[in-house]
Amino acid sequence: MTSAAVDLEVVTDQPGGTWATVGRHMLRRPDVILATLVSLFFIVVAAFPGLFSRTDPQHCDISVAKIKPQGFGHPHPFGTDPSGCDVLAQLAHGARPSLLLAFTVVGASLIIGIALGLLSGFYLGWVDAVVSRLLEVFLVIPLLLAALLLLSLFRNIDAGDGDFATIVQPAIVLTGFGWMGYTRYVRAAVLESKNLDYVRAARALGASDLRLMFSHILPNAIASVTALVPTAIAGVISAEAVLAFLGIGVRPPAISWGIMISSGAPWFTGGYPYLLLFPLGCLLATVLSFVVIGDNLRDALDPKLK
Amino acid sequence: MTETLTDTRADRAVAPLLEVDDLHVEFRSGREVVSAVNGVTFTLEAGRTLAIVGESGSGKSVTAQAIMRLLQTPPARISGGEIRFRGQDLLALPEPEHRAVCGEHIAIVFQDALAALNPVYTVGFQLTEALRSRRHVPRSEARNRAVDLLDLVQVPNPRQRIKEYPHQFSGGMRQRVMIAMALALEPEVLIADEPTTALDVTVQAQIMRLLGEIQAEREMGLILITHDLGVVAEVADQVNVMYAGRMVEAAPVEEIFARPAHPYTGALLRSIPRLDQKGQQLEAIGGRPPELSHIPSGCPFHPRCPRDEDVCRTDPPPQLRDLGDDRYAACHFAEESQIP
Amino acid sequence: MVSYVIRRVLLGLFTVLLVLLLLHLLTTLAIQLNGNPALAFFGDHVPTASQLHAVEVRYGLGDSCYQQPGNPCLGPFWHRLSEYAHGDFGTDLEGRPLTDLLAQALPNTLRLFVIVTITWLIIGMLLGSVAARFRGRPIDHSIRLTSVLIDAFPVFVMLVVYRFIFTVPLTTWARRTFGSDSIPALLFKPSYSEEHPWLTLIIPGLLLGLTGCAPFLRLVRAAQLENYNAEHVRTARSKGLSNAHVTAYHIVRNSSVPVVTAVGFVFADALSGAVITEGVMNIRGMGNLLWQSVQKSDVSVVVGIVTILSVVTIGVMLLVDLAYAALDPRIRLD
Amino acid sequence: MKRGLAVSAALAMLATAACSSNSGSTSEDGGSGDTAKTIHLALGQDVDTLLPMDSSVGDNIGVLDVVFDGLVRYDAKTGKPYNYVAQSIQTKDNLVWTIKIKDGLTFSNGEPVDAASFARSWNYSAYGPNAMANNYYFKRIKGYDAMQGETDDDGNVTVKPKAKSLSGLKVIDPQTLQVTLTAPFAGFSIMLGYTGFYPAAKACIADIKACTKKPIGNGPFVIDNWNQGTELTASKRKDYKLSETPNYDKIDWKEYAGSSSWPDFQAGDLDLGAPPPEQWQQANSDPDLSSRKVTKETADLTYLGFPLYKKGPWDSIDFRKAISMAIDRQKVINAVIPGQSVPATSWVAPNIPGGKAGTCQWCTFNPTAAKAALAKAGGWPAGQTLNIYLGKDDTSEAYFKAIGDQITLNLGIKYKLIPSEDFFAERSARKFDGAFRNNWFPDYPLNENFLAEVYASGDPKNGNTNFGYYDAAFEKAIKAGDDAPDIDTAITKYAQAEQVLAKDFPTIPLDYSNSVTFYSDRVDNVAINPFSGATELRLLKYVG
Repeated sequence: MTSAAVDLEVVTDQPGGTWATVGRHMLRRPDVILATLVSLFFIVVAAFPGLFSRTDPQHCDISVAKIKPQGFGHPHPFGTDPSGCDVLAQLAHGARPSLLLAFTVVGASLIIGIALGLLSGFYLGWVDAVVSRLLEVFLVIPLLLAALLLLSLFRNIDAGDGDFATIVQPAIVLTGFGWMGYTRYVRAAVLESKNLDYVRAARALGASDLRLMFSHILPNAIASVTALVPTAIAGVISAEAVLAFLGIGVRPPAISWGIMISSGAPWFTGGYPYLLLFPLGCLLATVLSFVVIGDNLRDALDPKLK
Repeated sequence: MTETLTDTRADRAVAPLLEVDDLHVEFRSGREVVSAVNGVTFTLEAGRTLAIVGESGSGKSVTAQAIMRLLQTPPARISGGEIRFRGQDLLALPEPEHRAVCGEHIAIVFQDALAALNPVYTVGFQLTEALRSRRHVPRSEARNRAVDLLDLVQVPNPRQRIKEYPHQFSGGMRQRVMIAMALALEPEVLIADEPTTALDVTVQAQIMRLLGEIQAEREMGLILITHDLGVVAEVADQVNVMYAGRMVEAAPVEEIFARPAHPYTGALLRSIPRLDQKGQQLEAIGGRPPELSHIPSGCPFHPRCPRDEDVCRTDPPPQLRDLGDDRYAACHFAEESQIP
Repeated sequence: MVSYVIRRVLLGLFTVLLVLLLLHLLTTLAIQLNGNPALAFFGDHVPTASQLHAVEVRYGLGDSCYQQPGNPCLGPFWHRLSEYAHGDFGTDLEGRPLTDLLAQALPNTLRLFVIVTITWLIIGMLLGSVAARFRGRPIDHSIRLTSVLIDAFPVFVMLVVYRFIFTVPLTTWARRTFGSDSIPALLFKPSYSEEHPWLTLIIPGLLLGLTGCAPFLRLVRAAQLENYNAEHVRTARSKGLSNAHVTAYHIVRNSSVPVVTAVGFVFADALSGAVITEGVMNIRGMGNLLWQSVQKSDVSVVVGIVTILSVVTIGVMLLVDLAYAALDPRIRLD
Repeated sequence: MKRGLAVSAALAMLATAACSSNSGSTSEDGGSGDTAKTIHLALGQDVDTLLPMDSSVGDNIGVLDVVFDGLVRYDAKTGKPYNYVAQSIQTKDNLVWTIKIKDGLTFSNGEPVDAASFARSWNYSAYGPNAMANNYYFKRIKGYDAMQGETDDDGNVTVKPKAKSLSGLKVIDPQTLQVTLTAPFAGFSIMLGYTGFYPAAKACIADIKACTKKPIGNGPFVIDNWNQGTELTASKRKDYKLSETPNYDKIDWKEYAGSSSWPDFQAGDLDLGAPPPEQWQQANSDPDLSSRKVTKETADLTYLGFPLYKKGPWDSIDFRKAISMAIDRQKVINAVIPGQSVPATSWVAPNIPGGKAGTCQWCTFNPTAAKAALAKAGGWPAGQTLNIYLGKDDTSEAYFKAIGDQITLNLGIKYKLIPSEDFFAERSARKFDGAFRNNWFPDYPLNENFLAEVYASGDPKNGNTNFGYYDAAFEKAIKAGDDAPDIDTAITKYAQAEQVLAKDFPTIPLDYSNSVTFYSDRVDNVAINPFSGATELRLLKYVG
């Protein structure tokens, strides 16, 4: 284990510089630049769908159903779906629930994970025992199985139509069963860096537990955890599609990429491939760009694996 | 030309055991090329111990690894020179043939035994691994050989200890296992790359004495790589001092201690406690070893050299000069004897 | 070692108890909120109060606490626990004992998992080692990129596309050329068949395994990279051992340790993948059974299956830890 | 070697559990090998019982049609009932019915098919605590009420049922059964072909649990084995005496849990199949496939209901007219379920005795009239969305999304679909606050079944359960139909009840489903039963 400890010291000995060097290192690679551009593009689409399509995604006229893509300049550039709704409008308005769900879930899981990981790693004793039992209970029921269970059991609770309301149920469930990875990671990092010399030195100088945790142990635990974030976001985005297939993800009338993919998949086999390819393309592009960023972030932070 | 290595006893006496001739090793990272070893030459005879001394970053370990072809070849590249084992240039050998030499004729012992031994295999397995996979020695015979090897390196209760794992051994014991492992195929040359650096002083002495005994008993050639001149005194016959990838001085061990010809060697001697010179103020060498990526012009030692004349800076790096009595030094003022 | 196993088993039982309690509270709350599954029994027809009550009793939901939201209904919980203790896992809404349902569903899901795990190990180890071996070269990037793409690909898309586009032409071609009962013909059969469970599960298992192998592949690559630079590998090379020997004994063997732990985590996620795979490919397995019973709010089956799945998961996690200790002697199971 | 032990143990555990013998009873080798002519069919997975008394919805009716023979069967072309097991069914006053049963018929276990076997089955269904799905069919027979227990509103039993059998049933002699109804009802003989009226063997009632899995029937086929959830096999009875038995020997049903069986049909594993909506266009454009297709309009009505029991725009007739005329039924069908339905313009299916298309004047697409009607009804409060409740099913969700889009497009009313598994529970608990989907699949071919069962309640205060609808004229017309001396006058009286509905316009008929079946080249003479929509398995011919 010694080599890992040595590297941690290498990373932390220029605390200020870590993110700067990471940033410089990342932006020199062409695939990271491309990935950042793509993810920024989709974040903008999610934030301002109006920019990309003026038609209302829920204005569906059955008489114009199943029109093949006509290209830009025509009323339906990306064609229409079987119930006559405009595909481009759905794509633009579908981005927000998918991305919003991903960011909320990962953000919340991160906060819970770090808090529990830090506490259990730092204090050990009964705190660690409780957290470990909690971990085991939640690990036993995997993420998607829990989502399937909870979202189908509580299917009738209607949380209203606001942006956030449509994703609140899947968000709660995915977070509820998504934090365990971060806790394990942070706990391991805390255990590892807890008895390093610089932490013991700080403790010897009379630093309080809180200061120790937040200014000494957390920064270097954060380093390894943040590398997980982009890949986790990618995971939730594709999980949303699976939930939509099971009918327990984002609720119609709201539209999301997952819903488009799950209803488009059969039509792909029925001779209307664009109904699946457009949303799937968006999803894969977003997921790919987040994962590329995640991988490079991890490589930058963990020189051993460069 | 694939020369086979079926050397008979006869020509063993003719060609020197191991010759390194004008060895150059470069490290390429991105567009930048760094020369870690530029022009190292030395020879090793059977039954003699050659110590290579120098601060970290002087290229001594790289030289050792170049001999064993252990350098990771995307960054590192041997850009010149020859390494002859019994007149046979190892660098020219194709991979399988060179591999036959490793372990069989030349073996190496590393500094940190805990990292160098595989944690998930028993000591017995790692000792007999070479025997079983290369010489297809049956399991029981290999186990006995392992017990003998541990006995040779004075590890108590060997029959029990071969079943245990590296993390169950103390630092000193692990180093003995490393040595035993290196001797498994009775090599003629043993390279010890800072074998005792990770150990405390008392254990250091035991290991050095063990190496000396084994080397004498088996008439092996021993290359001892260290940054600590003190360790070298009892065991080494010949000492070469390296600085910034170059051989700066080479002389028999008594001469090095009595009449250091290169200012760097003198500085090294002054920085270690000497029994024969009591009450002498220990001096640390000023400055830091040069970055290999931008070695100072002229004589690389000149920024830290007490003498530091203009010529040291302007002229190309001095070559090794023969000062008689097998003494050589790479310094413009080597002949003027007694450098302060 | 034995004391460790006993302690872990006890902890596992405690966790299963917690899971059971959690499940009971959730399902009870669901029934209280969603209304009584008994009503679905009558379809379009409107039952009288007595008929409804008769069906409720038949469904084991007779207890009035199911009508008051928020009431934890601990009575039925203890009842179910005592039943479990006596080995009676209750029946589904139609009165079929859970043990029969499981006897039919469990083997299929386990067969699926065997194929999935083999797919992970082969693809994960193979591509992971290749990516590590040629680190930084184009093949390394392409492997990592394709693994990310497959990982992002929702599993149902692959299954739906395979089932509706590829199976029919493939199986008709195979039947014409190799005969209707030949291996290839059965391999590409559009859905699971009871007579040839293993053959018809291979492709679904492969596809499910494919989507799960990306994290696996990354882990193998990282573990092997760590070992490529390890000093003990340099020592092994210095002993003149062949490349193959060094790779097998000193690189793959050491990097298998984290890979085994990965099996524990990814196994739990494969359960959810199974729900979809079994649904699309019409495989009568645990995932499919669970999905059906959740739709019908068939509480005793839901609780029964999730409990058994958690016991299996805990078992696998314990086995993974034991394997971990066996593979790495430094780990001491106190 | 301790080290290897744990690792191999891990894999071994997985392997052994996986290859444990498939302990479910292995069905005989149905498909390959033997020379028996076998038909391969698909079965929906909501089949959970094969007990006729408990089968009211889903595919088990199709299975039981070849395992049991009813007193009466329905003609494949016209849907008219004809006596089959019954020798004769006579009545003078529509109150007391005398049923004579053909002699010498037996169950598959040899027991005689006699009056007692019918009485035994009907009594078992009618007995409340048995909680049989077809229990309510016997409420017209005298003594039914005495067999139901009473329960107070929060569901615990206050009164235990007094009787164990229907007092109105009398076995005159082994082959004659006399039935006395609570009130005269001309259509009683028509009902006797329905699954709930099949006979039951003594052995079946003795061990009901086993009978649910392996029914003892008097039809041409016997159930061999049911590996529930996977496969159901049946083979022909050698000693079957009656005429209607097909030319093949075995039937092999494969169960599908929601996933479509269409690829299996295309691959040749099934003999009958229907494509999902997405594959519809391709299936019809394929020359070979479309040549092996049979379609027939059935009596399966889908209609939109309103919570008349709640205050709101629903109880204004003009609002309901506006909604109805705003929907272009044909266009919705062509887009979502092409060729699988026809627009409905009546409350009773046209191919059912007493049914006539066009009884509803406001069921044709007329956007301008719709807007006018909406205005007359006081318009729709701005900004409020119209909730549409339905069950959880992809096709019906797509269908009602199209309906909702039509309402928004033509009336500007925003809508929201609320699909839920517990649709039936919420509907009978009157929890809806908006329009909701309804479906009626007739139990027997008579217009009365579309009317009385769905709209009659005899409860002027809060009307029938699902809609809260009550009209004295409607109840009177239904009563007149029941009392009519013969079936034809009964039908005209019931039709007058439908006219009352047309005037009140409580619900909006949407479509009657077409049953579409593709068949493989191994079978021929595929006929579809007009009112059940299922393929007539007894007429199916195996051509190998």
